[in-house]
Amino acid sequence: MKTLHIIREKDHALAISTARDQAGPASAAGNELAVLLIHDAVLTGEDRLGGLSATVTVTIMVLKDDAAARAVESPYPSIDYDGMLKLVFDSDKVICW
Amino acid sequence: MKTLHIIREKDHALAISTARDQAGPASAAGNELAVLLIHDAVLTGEDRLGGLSATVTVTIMVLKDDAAARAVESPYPSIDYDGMLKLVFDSDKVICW
Amino acid sequence: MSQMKGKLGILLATSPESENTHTVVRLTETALTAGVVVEMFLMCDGVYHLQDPRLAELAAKGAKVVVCAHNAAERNVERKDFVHWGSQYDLALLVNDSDRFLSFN
Amino acid sequence: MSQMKGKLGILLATSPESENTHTVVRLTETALTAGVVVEMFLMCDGVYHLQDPRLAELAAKGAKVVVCAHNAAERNVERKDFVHWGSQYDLALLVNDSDRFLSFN
Amino acid sequence: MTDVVVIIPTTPFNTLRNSEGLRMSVGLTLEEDNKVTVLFIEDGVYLLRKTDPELIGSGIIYKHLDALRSLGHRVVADKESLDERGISELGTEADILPRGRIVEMLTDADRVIPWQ
Amino acid sequence: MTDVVVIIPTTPFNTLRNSEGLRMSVGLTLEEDNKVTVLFIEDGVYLLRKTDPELIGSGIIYKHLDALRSLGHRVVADKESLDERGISELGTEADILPRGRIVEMLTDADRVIPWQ
Repeated sequence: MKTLHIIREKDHALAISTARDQAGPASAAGNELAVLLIHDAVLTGEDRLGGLSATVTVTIMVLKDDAAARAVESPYPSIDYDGMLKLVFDSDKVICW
Repeated sequence: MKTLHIIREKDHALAISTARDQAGPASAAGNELAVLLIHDAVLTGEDRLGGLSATVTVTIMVLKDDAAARAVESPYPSIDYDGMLKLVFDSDKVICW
Repeated sequence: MSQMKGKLGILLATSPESENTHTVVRLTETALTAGVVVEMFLMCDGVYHLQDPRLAELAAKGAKVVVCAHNAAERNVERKDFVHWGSQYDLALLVNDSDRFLSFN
Repeated sequence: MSQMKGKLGILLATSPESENTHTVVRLTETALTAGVVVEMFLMCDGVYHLQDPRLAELAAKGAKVVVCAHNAAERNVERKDFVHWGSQYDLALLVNDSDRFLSFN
Repeated sequence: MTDVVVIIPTTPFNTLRNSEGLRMSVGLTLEEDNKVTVLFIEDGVYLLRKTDPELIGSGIIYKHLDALRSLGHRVVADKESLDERGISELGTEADILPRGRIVEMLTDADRVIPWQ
Repeated sequence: MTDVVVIIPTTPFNTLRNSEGLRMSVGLTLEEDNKVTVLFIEDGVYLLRKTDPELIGSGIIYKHLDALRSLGHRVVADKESLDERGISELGTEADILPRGRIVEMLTDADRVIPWQ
């Protein structure tokens, strides 16, 4: 099962901690996790997202325009709206924080 | 000179740190500082406001209805809208955060 | 982009001042182009989008736009032709029958 | 309350969804009763107060209500009789000539 | 059955939105196939105290929660959030769950609507 | 002379409000007796990078700042906020001041408008 977290605010503590907990050792093997940073969430520091790697596969991405508008050269791969739509439908569950 | 800080949000870091800095040893003797907590700021913890006492006189108050609506029994004295209006005009400067 | 199937549900509960509007507009346009059915529900300050030309354009392109009539009425926002004058029941159905559901609030 | 003198300036830049509205209404009523002159400036989502009966009541009680016409126009908010259809110049004057100025945004 | 969780994470009354989010939650039960849970977490737990929103012209809270429960839906509070804020007495009923169970609930839900 | 400080403390573009706050700041200069300072602090300093709001349909930033400066008013950034965020290169001009000076500025101002 693949869960997508779309995060809109910088350093969104509850969203990040939820994703981190879901990525933790208690989660079922084979689960996949994706995080898409949009809006001011593209400014979220790498240190905040650091815990997001564990027993499940985690992919972190940013929405291209939203990062570029903020002069953010993100360490994460960027996708456009086509990619965002595809990601939403490729995931089994989506939470838009 | 008396400065009034009206704070609307819980744990408003910038408002509290500004008031704390103004209350610090660098401030001119005789200065007075008042803090009025309204809206969800009535939930601000005492520990957060703890640093607000130094070389100047600091008075912390809450707006009565706003605290009561939230079931907050504040350690600070409460005032009503008459008191708030009077406080605003008794202060030389007001910042409504 | 290749054609996709399914229905995307969107909740928009913020005023046009929010960046949510831009994202919802762009994502909806992308979805409609790809063949995805889009239905969005406006509530709270989101009902002010009845006065925003961008939402009228999305409706013209094929998105179904439903508004919480209660929230619109209490804000004295006028009814517009491009929206369905609905209720929270419509949101309850949308949450249930959409394939993916995104909340912007 | 004993009579007071002076002019209170208020900036209201949030929609009626905010608790700011309640506070501004109560404080303005209190000020008017005490003999204080109140002038408020509505901008950003604050212009949606033109559709809110509480602001019309404050104006009826003697508060001067000025709106940023630019923000109202871009939100397609209709002009109302109880407000002065103004500009940021009015805010510049109010910030300068009020005795106390409170921002609610 | 569609399992819907509405998350209420913000302070009580700076806007009317928390009341609106609860009105929405009640509305979500109108589709009988929806099973609704309202989750109070972080500063959202302050809403579970014996509040009196009428005092400040704000929207109702308790009636919505009563309606949800009486319709067989669920009101949940995060224990960690309550403890951190020293809240031991609630003005309304809620199932108090540890964070681990909350995360499971969010993982299992078909729809999650974070409100703010 | 009325000394007015407008504080911009929030992240750049989640709403159109930062652009509006700067439009307001320029507007405040229309009364010649007002001396206007715009203070970027906390997450507000992100706005001083080489942003491109048009990409996301957001409001202009730089033009307002250029107007303020050309009219003889002031754009200030809090050094502590810049340092904490690792921002060393600005896309526009600003006087970078230590926090102590910022606090003095706020204490001395006749009017402070915290924007958000």
